[in-house]
Amino acid sequence: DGHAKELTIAIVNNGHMINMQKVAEAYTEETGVKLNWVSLEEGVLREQVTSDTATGGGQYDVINIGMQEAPIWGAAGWIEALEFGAEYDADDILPAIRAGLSHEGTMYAAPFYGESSMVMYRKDLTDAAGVTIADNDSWDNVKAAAAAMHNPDAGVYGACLRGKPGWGDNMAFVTTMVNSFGGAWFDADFKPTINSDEWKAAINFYVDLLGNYGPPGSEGNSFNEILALYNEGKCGMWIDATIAASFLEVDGVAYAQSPNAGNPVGANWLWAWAMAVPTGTDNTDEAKAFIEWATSKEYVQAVGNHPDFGWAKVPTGQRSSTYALPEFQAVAGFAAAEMAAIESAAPEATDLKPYVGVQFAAIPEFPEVGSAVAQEIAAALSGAKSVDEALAASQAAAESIMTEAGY
Amino acid sequence: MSNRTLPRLLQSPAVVLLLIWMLVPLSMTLYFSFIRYVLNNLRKPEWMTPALSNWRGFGNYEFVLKSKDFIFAIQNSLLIVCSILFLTVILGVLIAVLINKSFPGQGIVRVLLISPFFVMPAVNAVLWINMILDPVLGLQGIAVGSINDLVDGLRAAPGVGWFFSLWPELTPISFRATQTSAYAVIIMVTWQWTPFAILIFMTSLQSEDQQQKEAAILDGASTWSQFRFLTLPHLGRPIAIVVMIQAIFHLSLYAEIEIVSRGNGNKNLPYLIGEFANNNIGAASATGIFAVILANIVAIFLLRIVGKTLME
Amino acid sequence: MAIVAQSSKYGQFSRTLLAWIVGLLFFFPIFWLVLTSFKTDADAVKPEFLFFFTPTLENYTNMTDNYDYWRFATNSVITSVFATIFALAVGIPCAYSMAFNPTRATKDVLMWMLSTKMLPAAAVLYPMTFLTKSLGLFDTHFMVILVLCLINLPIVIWMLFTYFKEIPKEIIEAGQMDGVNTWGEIKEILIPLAWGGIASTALLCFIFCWNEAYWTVRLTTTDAATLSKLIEGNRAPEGLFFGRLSAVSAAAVGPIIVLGWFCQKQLVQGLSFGAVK
Amino acid sequence: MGRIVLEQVTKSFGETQVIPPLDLTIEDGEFAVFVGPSGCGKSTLLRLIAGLEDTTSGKVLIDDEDMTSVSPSKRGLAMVFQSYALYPHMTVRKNIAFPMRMAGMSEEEQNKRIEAAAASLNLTDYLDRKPGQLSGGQRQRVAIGRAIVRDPSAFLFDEPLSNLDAALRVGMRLEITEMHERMQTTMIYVTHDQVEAMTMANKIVVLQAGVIEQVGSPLELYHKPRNKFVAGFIGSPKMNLIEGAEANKHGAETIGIRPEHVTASKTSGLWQGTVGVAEHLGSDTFVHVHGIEGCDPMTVRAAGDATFKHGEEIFLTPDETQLHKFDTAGLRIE
Amino acid sequence: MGRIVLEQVTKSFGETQVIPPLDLTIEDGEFAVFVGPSGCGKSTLLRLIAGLEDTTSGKVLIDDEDMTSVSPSKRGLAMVFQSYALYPHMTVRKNIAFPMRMAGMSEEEQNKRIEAAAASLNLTDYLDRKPGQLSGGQRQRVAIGRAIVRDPSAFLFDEPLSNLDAALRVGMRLEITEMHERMQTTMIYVTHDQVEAMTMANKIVVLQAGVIEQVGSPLELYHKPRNKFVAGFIGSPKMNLIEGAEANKHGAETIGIRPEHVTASKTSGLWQGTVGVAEHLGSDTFVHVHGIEGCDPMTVRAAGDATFKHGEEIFLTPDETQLHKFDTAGLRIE
Ligand SMILES: Nc1ncnc2c1ncn2[C@@H]1O[C@H](COP(=O)(O)OP(=O)(O)OP(=O)(O)O)[C@@H](O)[C@H]1O
Ligand SMILES: Nc1ncnc2c1ncn2[C@@H]1O[C@H](COP(=O)(O)OP(=O)(O)OP(=O)(O)O)[C@@H](O)[C@H]1O
Ligand SMILES: [Mg+2]
Ligand SMILES: [Mg+2]
Repeated sequence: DGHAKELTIAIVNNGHMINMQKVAEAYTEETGVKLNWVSLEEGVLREQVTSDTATGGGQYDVINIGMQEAPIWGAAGWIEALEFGAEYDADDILPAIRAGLSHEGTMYAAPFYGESSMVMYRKDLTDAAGVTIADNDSWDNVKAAAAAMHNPDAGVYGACLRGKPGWGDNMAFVTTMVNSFGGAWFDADFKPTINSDEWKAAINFYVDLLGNYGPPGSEGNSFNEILALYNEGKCGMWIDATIAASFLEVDGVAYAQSPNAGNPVGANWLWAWAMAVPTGTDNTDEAKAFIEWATSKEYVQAVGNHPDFGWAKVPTGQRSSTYALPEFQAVAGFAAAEMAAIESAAPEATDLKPYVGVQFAAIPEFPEVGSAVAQEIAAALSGAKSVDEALAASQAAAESIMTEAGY
Repeated sequence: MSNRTLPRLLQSPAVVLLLIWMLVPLSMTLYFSFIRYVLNNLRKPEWMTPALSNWRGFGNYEFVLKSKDFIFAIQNSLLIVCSILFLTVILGVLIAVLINKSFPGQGIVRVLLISPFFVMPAVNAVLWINMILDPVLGLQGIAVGSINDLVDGLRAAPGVGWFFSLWPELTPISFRATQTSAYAVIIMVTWQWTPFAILIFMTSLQSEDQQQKEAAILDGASTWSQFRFLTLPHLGRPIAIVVMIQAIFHLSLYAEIEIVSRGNGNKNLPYLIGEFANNNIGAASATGIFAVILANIVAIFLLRIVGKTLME
Repeated sequence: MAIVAQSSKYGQFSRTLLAWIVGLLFFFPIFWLVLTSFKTDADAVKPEFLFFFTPTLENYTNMTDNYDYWRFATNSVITSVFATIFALAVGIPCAYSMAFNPTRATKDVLMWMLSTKMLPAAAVLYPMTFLTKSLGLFDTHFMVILVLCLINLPIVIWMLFTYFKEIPKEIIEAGQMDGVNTWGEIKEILIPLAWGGIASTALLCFIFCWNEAYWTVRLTTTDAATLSKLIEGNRAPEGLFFGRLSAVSAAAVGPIIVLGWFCQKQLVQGLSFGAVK
Repeated sequence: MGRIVLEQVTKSFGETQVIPPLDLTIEDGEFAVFVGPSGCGKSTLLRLIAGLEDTTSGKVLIDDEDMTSVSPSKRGLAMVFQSYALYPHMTVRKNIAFPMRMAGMSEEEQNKRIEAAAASLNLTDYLDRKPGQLSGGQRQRVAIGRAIVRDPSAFLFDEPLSNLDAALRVGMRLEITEMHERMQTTMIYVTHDQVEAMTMANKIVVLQAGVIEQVGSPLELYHKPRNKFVAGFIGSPKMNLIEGAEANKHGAETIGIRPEHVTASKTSGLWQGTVGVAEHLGSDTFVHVHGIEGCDPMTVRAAGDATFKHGEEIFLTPDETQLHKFDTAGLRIE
Repeated sequence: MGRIVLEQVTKSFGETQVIPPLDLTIEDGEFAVFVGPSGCGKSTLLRLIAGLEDTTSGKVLIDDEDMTSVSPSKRGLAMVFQSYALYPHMTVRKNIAFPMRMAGMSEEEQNKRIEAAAASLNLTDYLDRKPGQLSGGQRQRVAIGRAIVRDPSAFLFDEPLSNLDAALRVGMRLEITEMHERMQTTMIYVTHDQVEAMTMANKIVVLQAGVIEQVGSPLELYHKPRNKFVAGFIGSPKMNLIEGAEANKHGAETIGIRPEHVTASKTSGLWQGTVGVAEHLGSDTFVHVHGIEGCDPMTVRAAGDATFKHGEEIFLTPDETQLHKFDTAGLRIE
């Protein structure tokens, strides 16, 4: 009948997406569209999707991309603008998320799930140590709390934070921290400002905090590793993606909005894994139809009602309607904190930072700059370099990359 | 002449295939290395399609040469390749000699020893860095933790407690740190490739001339002298082959470097190319050309050492 | 022999012991991997469950539920088998030609072939992607087979060459005197004679194909994706992951390790690369 | 049929010319033996005839047909290699059948010939063994079997017996000789064994550095060596060559006398010397005599029970009729 | 010094006894040659003496000292292997120096001995080559050089010349003989070559299946073989053994006569037969005669210029004084 019977979908290998494979069996049944899933580790996915898209596409009909790519790729014409019918209720999508996935007001990728960051700490340990962590607490307070909980002999480390090099790994956290210290990646002329005093203060603080009160080998830890540590009861606090909350299995977890040194940009990041349609595909309509389904309210219902999953496993951070669902609220103690965190994030370009994005800059050169700096920060964390040296090297590398890119 | 034409022509399919396989992508790489070519650029969209109008001369090469990790990548690449070669050859020789003479269970030990060679590089890296070397959750962390606990317990013990209180607390080593990530890669690749060396040395040892050994015994040579003066020289050629093959494979390590530390403290040219290839294909291509040059230097160097013996 | 008899019982015992220790040490990581694959993710990192735990197949069922393991495995088998066959089909005539009808350039050609293996794959990723896409070969078995065949061809040719060199030239010449043509020489004499060497070459080539992870990941999406790609997708899954990861890894390397064990003797010869002389 | 003619054949390996221009005719049915020092080009010559090496220049004619650039498989010759070059993966039967199979002969005919060959070579019991399970002599016979089933126009043998032990050699030597008598096919045989050359050949070709020094029947070469090289090369122990005054007496630069043509005595004789080493073989005694002018030591054959002792005086008398004379160029003077 | 005594030595490999109890004494300074068919235990015996194999029972005495369980390196013997067993990666100089280096001898002394050995073995020009660049004969000499620098109490040679070509063998044979005369060190030499055994030995030990068949000087063995086995084994071509009526005439089960002790004539003689193959070596002619009762063919040595033709009648007369008689057990009857 001339309609595509197959869609190839590239997804990141995260729980929600893996679950989608099962949930979507119903979609296949309903529409007759067969779905081929390619699930890949984040870095590999990015590389694959980039090379596919940049070389004219055609391999994938639907791709998972993040907030960093969506606006740029939309601008470059690599992915299709997404406009869905009224039933889709685009206004239900959290505004910050929607803004982050748009270029000049047009949405290019639909959020599958979104996240911000927050503090997840062990109330039992803070209580025992006689400290508290408040919403948007000061960094000094956070450090004091970490110090109080830190007890390596008992296998408990005060603070678990990302340290593994990567613009989406340690730099995601470090950038929010720099933001809260008043720093930014670039100035209004897109000149890197990594050697600024704000950066220095933030990185010194980060190295000090994680170096003294973090687990050994922090320079290798990112979301997964810390999640494992946390669930082993080895972490006093963890500042990371809000999505982590749904995986936590230890008792006594409490949530707080991210610490802030008093900067208006805020200390929360904003991220969404979204779905987009590359312009190279031959099955644009079917792909869009699939995305419309997968990012819809019904999808949330489908997961919640699915016998294998249930309400604890619905994707969050994309729509305000999800948070309004009583079934969801019943199982998600973190819902309020998560929503607050997402809403307080501000991805738009402002005077303080000329680029779109909180913990990244939505420009094509950012991954390269971000990776280079990430390695330097990791080196500083391992003590291979002083913070000043690391930042100087970062600045030099960033300048060279930006100049090379024509800025 | 006449009779030899057809037999000689038989090598042409392979030669032609490899020529195409090498030349076509390589010439494209060469072309890209001389133009501005990026995957995405908001300010200069014209750079996004490879075209002669973006000709840049040696600009990409200059950029790569000046970039912060280029020299480091070359040095580090040589460091890890040489360390792995050194370790695999030493371990390979020792273990091959150890298991050469028959002993109960020789077959099983041999099977155990060669198994690592079949493991995929990515699995190897993931296995080692996460499950074995991780300072907290891996075996290293668990072992260090248990020893510390044990020593702790003993400190309190009456009588011998003072002795254990002299013991320092062990701290686990992070193998993903800038200073150590190269060692992690060296360890895991050595683990994987030592079996290869063992296998080659073992076959070679079996062909060792028994009469030479007997002659040496009559000449009064000790076991060590026999090893030093007969076995080691006998292994010269297999060592050359091990060095050569491994150099070929290890110059292009990728998965291990990626998985261990994402290039932090540990890089080689292929990895650097991968980093550039995120966006800047021109620079990646220029690095590629450098890598080809380096590979050929190493190849010529290796051939000087081992080429002669290989053709006999 | 006298020399053995003179080495003491004690020496023999300690040598045996040492050999076993070394063997077990080398095998331990693999044992650990397999052991962990039978633990739940949570148990996998708990010191108290190092060796004693309740084994579970959960990780394996999870894997087969969420990923089409058998498709990946089938693709691995298909691509590795055919790549090996093609490599031999091209390599045998080439090695024959070099071994028995050498020219002055033979040595250089052989070394040039080996040097193509040193070309970093990353350097030609984009050219290769362009080419395969424009030829419409992306994510096809054919392309994967072709690439696997080509990257292993130099090693295959070299190994075969060292084998063929060991065959006395006179036997080939006797064949010529007996009236065989070139094809007959290869088919009737060379292949049966060098069968052991060809088999071990094939085996090694197969292993390298099976374990190849750069091109098989980057030139495929679904249709031709091999186990390497399954590993790539799972090497850092979200969450606590040692158990799951181990299961996927064990499932990917298991077949080849078992194959390796069975063909151990054969492989030993193959790996010698003519080093035995 | 099997007349082989080499016309101005040369062969160079790279820069070095191993065979300078050479002419040679081997008649149909002849048993020609090539002898010469190691490295003189015997094998090369054989391989040129077989076509396993290409000539650098010149022509190879077989039965008057120019075969110079015909491939070995088309020349209709059979070769038996020093190392036998049996196909180790085939049984004896298959080894022998191989050339017939390649020629597309019918199964029936193949079997008939195999049986015949096996019978004549005493191989019937071994037809289903592989070469690895045979003794050297049996392998040798298989190699010959493989050659004879084809009815080649000529056989080429490259030192076929040199790998065998003494007893077997004698047996095989006789067998090959008998085979030649029976089949009357041209045979070219390379050896460095005196006895083989003398006993088997119709025609011996003596080579040195690629050059033919002499061609002739064994006894011709023994009795009338064309030059000093041939004189020294044919016969064992070597001919004694005497220079100086003694030679000049006979109007020659050098004279030669074979050990078996000198009579030794303790009492009187033409030449006088002292006994060096005396090698007692039982059947004969070879006495190495020192102190004879122009030839030191001179080797002499005495009876097995001769009792010459080291250091004794000894008198030697040559058989004048068996004296060989050579001029300054080393050529024979009649 | 170097008197070697084997007392009731036996050797078994697993179940099979290769050497049944065996006694043997080799006096100091003797040149003893072991001969026997392949597989009879010659090498094993040599290796037992060297200590490379352990005896299963019995004693090995060297200079009256019990060395049975002393390690090979302490026995003070030097061995030259058939394959030379040179160290391929060392130069000739280093090869020769190796045993001295192992003994911790001073550099100076080493060099002195190397120079001396090289001079006496004509190796001075090759000291800096590696074995791979030497000819067979040169390698052989290096192996000997490596042995002599140690001043061993005895030399053991295991078929050292069997890899060499005929001309070289003759030369090396003489060199080793001369070396023995000069050094007067005990030498034990294994060979399967008749000529070597006869010409080099003071004492030949004939072995069969691990049993000593006879020990004696070469001529003793030639003239008075203790049994049929030795009679057939010593001498080339083999002794003709005649059974039946002719033997009974002489009061023996078997009589033996060597080819060189039979006179052939065209006209008259004791025995009559027909000529089979006549092998013309120039110096001699070996005639194979058929039709003699009790011995077919009988081999006879005639003069080099003898003209016996295939199928002719021939008359043979044995030299009665050289007749050997053997009883039913195959033992010699005096
Ligand atoms: N393929 C080759 N390349 C270069 N030189 C060669 C080659 N084959 C033979 N020669 C040289 O040609 C000469 C003749 O060699 P050939 O093998 O014919 O000698 P030969 O008379 O058979 O000696 P031998 O009795 O030792 O077998 C030798 O000097 C040899 O080194
Ligand atoms: N290591 C061994 N294990 C078992 N049997 C052996 C071993 N070495 C030798 N033999 C057997 O012992 C017997 C004597 O062997 P040896 O090597 O001494 O013979 P040889 O007289 O030297 O023969 P050749 O003249 O062939 O060298 C042979 O039957 C041989 O098979
Ligand atoms: Mg030859
Ligand atoms: Mg022997």
